[in-house]
Amino acid sequence: MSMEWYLVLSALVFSIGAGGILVRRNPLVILLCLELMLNAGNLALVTFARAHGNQDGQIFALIVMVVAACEVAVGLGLIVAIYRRKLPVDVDELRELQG
Amino acid sequence: MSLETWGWMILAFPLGGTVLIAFTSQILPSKVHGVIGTLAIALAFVCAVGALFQLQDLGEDERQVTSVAWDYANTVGVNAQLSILLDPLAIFMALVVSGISTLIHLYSVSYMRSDVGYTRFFAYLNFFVFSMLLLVLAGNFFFLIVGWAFVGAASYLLISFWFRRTTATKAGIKAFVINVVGDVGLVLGTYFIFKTTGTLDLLGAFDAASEFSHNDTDLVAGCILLLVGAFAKSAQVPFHTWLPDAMEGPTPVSALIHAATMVTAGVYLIARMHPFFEQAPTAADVGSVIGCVTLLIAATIALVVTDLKRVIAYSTMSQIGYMIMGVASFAYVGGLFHLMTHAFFKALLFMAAGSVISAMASEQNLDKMGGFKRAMPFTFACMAIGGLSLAGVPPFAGFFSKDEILAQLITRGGWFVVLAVLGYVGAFMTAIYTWRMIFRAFYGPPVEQARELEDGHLYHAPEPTNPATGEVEDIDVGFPGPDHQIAEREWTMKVAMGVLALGAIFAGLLQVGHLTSVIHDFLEPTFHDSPYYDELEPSDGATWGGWVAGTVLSLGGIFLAWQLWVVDRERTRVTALRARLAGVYTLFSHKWYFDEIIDAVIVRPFAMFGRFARNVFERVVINGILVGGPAGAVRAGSAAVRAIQSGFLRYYAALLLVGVTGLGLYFLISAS
Amino acid sequence: MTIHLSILLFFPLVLATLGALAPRTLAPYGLLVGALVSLFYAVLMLFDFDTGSDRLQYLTDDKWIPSLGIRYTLGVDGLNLWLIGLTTLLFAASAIWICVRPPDSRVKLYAWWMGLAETAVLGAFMAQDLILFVLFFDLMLVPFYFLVGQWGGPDRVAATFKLVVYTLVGSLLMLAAAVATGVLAPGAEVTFSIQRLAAEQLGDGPQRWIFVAFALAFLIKMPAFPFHGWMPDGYRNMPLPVLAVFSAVLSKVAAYGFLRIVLPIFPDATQDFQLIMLLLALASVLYGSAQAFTQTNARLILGYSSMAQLGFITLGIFALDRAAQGAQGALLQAVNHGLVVAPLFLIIVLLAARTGGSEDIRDMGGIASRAPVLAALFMIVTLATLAMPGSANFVGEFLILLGVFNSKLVIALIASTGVILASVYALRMYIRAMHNRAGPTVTSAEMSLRDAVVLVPLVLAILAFAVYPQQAVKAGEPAVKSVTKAVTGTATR
Amino acid sequence: MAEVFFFLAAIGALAGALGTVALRNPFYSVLALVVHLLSLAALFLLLRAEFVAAAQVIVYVGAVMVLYLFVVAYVGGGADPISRAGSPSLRWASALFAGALFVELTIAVLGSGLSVLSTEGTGWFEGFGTPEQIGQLLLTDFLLAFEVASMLLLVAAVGAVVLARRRTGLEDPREISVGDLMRSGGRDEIGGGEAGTMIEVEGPPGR
Repeated sequence: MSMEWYLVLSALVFSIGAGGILVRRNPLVILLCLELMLNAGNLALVTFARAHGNQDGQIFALIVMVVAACEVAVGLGLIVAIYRRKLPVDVDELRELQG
Repeated sequence: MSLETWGWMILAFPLGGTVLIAFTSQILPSKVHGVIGTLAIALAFVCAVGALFQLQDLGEDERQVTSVAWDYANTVGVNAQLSILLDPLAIFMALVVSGISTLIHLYSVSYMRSDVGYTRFFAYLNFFVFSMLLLVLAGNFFFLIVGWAFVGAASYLLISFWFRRTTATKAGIKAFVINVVGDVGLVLGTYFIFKTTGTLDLLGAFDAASEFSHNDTDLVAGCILLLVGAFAKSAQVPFHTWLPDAMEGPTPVSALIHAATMVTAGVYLIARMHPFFEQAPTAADVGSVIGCVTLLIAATIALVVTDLKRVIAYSTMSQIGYMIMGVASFAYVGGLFHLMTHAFFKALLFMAAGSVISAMASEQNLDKMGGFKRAMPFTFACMAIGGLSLAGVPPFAGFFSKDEILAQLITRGGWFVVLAVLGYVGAFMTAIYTWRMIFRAFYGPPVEQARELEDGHLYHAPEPTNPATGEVEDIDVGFPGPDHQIAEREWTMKVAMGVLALGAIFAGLLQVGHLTSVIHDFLEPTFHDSPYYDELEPSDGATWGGWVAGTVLSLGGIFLAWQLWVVDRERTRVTALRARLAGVYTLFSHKWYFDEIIDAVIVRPFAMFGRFARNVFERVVINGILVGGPAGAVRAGSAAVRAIQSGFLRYYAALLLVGVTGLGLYFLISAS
Repeated sequence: MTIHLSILLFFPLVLATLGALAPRTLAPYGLLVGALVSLFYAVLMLFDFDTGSDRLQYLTDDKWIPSLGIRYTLGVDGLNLWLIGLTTLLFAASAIWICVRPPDSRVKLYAWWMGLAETAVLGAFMAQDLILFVLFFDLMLVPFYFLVGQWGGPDRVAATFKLVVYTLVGSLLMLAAAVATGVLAPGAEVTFSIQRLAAEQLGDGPQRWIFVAFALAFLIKMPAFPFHGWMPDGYRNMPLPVLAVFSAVLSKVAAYGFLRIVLPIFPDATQDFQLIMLLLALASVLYGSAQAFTQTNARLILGYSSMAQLGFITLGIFALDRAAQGAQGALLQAVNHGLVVAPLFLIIVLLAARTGGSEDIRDMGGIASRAPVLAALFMIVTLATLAMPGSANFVGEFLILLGVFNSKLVIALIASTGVILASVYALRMYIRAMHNRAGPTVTSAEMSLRDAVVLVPLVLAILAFAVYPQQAVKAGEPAVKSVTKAVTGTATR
Repeated sequence: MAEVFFFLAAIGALAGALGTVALRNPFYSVLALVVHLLSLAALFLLLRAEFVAAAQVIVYVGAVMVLYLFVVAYVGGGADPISRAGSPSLRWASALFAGALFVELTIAVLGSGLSVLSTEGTGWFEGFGTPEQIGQLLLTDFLLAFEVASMLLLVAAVGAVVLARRRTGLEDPREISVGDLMRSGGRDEIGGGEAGTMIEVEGPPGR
């Protein structure tokens, strides 16, 4: 398979993730959509690594995974904290930053 | 000791006295401070005498010595150095100032005794003497200005010495501000002169005076500005309005500052700056005319004023008018001689007036006085001597000095003769108002206060009040003390008045027509470069004619006053006169409306401008447009930005996506 | 000994930080030690300084952001020597004041902000790199923003808002102008060194608009008419020890900025705009005096009087007379004004304490009766404020007016009325506060020892300066001459 | 052969992605994501990234997703309508922009003109993407990144613990909220009625 296919797939997944963030209100699902976008990035990185025959891209992908894991840990921690304070688990209700 | 050392010590003692009194004010008992103050000034007088002897030892050409202590602000072409100039004129003034001051300090030791601010009074008084001596000894324009302003400040402090009296503080600020106007005039005048001479050193500048052409525009402007300074300090029209108000100060202050010393600084200034004025006769003529106008206006007001101290104050103005007219017409000997004799008899008159006022329990209105002749014989004698001297009765001091001025004017010829004639008119009025005052206070039926004094005790008012407004006061700090009724009982007061009385009688003998010329010879080195100095020696005719005229006028004036206020007990003639000349009387008794005019022309418009600026301009332009504009813009901007901050997370994400898409589009387009 | 300017610069901040880490009661003493050591160091410098030279001394010059040509350059010459001394002195006085009268809340933070403020002001005075100057100039705003916002009076929100908006507008203009100056300079590589920029001048066109940007920033900071809109609110709401240094020192940074940056780097524009600047300064003098004459809030009287005094300083700077008398006077007057206005603000605290908290002169009166020492100190400071001959302020004013007199006669004559007005408003305030009948809520009491610890040294400094200003004018003369010469382009006497 | 695997995996990945976004129940969304991640792991294998694929399976599917499942179970996320309350225009706009983004990215990739893209990649050497190779790189060239990443993990772990731990001594659970003060009323019913099973035991004091 030529590399273009992988990249188009990656773009498609990225767009789906981005669209998902916009339409979902549950913070959990938003986090999932973020995962989608990160993974799309990962796919592109690994693809380029393969295309250039250089493993640096793979390392990059691994680091992205680590960051994603951190993000998940903190994000889920926040969700739990929100839940414990009996606040609604809904991003549209959490609008304290309103100016 | 050398001349310079004596010179610096003249300054050092009063300054040291001030500092010593200030720093021991909480430690030593207050009585000691009177002694310290008096001693400090007495020592300054001794030093002035020492300097006099040293100066006379020098050759006649060398009697102008400048001594520099340190560079004060010697930079960018401005050589402001702390220096003193010791020459006959400076020593002459230093002798008069320190001598009279010593006596007035002595008088104050008793007069102010019961005042809570006794210590403060002597600190101020010493500071004043220091300032005045700095003024007359300064060898540099810069320090001349410093001394000039210091005396103004000291005068302010002493006028509002009873600082809880609103009348006193108002008079104080008025005096100070008008004096600052004079300071500014002096500074600007200095600029004009400095522009050409390039040095602030007095002797250096005098040498460079010849660089000016005759009636050079710069020089005339500079000299007129100097005159503004002199007028403000010497209470000449139209800068005179502060002097009558300054009578709010304690009487010794009026005697010292507002009669004998500070107000004569203008005369000193013109005499000191004679090389410039002789080069700019136009400016000098302005001075002569203003002096003449002042002497007439002040005399007319003095004719109708009923406040004892103000009569003397207007008389001071009038007499200084003579001096200014004299020195500005280059009659230096006459002007300075009159300055000296005036210091004696005017200080004496004030002291005597102070004695009367204390007997009256601070009441100053002539209408309420009368018959003090028997109650206070010593005071009456002093007042009479002062009055005779002031009126110009021979052989008292004032007679010779006034005549010297007028005779020199006549000798100068031209329109100066007119000035001299007006001067004689003024002399006639002087005799009338002086003796009107004396007759009203000392003759006639004794008032209650006088009777009590005759019985041997002092009159006390039921409660202390402000004599000007009648407000009730207490006797704490900021108001006069409880026993302000010394009358003439203390020996210190008698000594002070006695010495001055001797001066008022005999000082005239120093310079009598062609018989003696002590003053003339002594001052010669200062005026060695003046062509007028010897030229204006009065001719025989002017001298003798003047003597006759002076005698007749003064005796006539006294006789008239006698007729009006003593012989005519019911004062019907005075009342009739007042009714017939109602317009003139109103003009005089309102002091020619100077206060009202200045208020309407300067003070009110400025205050209105200030209020307009505060209430309208500040609110509309500054706060409305200049603050409101940017602030409004920021507010509107922030409102717009805030509207975007909806708090919807997904909304932000959408914006982000829009941005990313837009950026991508941009790059795609720009790449293709 | 060698004097390191970086030590002088950062010592107050470091010590204030240490103080902030210490227990609450010790916090102000950290600031105090920092300020006193800086003062001591600055005094050493005053003595060590070579007054004959117009070159920078104690130069510290290091790479900072080499790719942008920005250097960390500090230096002292006649222009800033005495201003640095003034800054350290007043901050030391303010630090003592904070020690003896600590604020009610958050002492540590308060002291720390003051330490930062001192470092920022010193930095602005010492910086010899344009960007470094701009940085410190803007940094000055930060501590005062918090000091007003947290410890200020009732209207502090509006006050900080105006203060920040106004000064930021000026600062941003200045930043843009500074960058433009460095980039547009004709030299081969980009440099922001003030010395080098003065040597390689811009063309006439850019000079003009850059001049306007700088001048606007400085005029706002001063403040000068009509850019003083932030001043009344700011002055009314600032805590007084803060206001003392703010009014005394920060406005001088602006005046100093004209001398250090505008005159040498933009000489052509300076000449073009001379008349406008003089007229603005004249308007400041007259308008400030008129306002000071009618206000009744003591702070505002001082605020507007400062405006008038700053007007005089600006007059001197732009007199541009050949002998540099105006600029010399302006420099001296900058130090003098700082020296007198700071004690006046502290005196207001004492007055307010005696009137039951009011700072309105209508509520005062008769305070002198039981407080002779306070009255005497106040009197001395008042007389110095109105530039009484014999005070160093008069020397400054004398030189300023002489300079203007020699270049623009009419303006000097009009400006001299400002001297008269000064005597009116200064004495009015003194009399209404100390003299006359006592107000209903007034209790007259002598100054306490802890107040004297602050006030007496300041008054002694005023007196010492009055007796011997020669030292200051001597140090400033070479630098001032070379600055003025850059504009007038003619040899000085 | 590789084509077949690619399409299988690609379809899996797309289906997983769409499922994640479209399924209403978060629980199913998580499961869909698991499918997606596994498919990606297969793609990684096709791209000769053995170690990354393994990490994907173990770390993502094995650990992260389990964490998600726990949280979903804990929070009890009921069926969550897709933008029910939100405006439909936002949904359409988001779809539009997502599509636009896809188009742009595709154009960018295809139009980039990189010749390598149309090939199956450059030649690869023996051991490309093996744990050995990756490990060597991580401990030599990318040591700093490796350490920083581990540090980041530690911080995140601590942060998560702090965030999620029970707070005691906090009188008002909503004290952190400034917005509450500005919004008056309507606060009580939120989260008041329904509650997870576990929190009831340790509910904040005063509730």
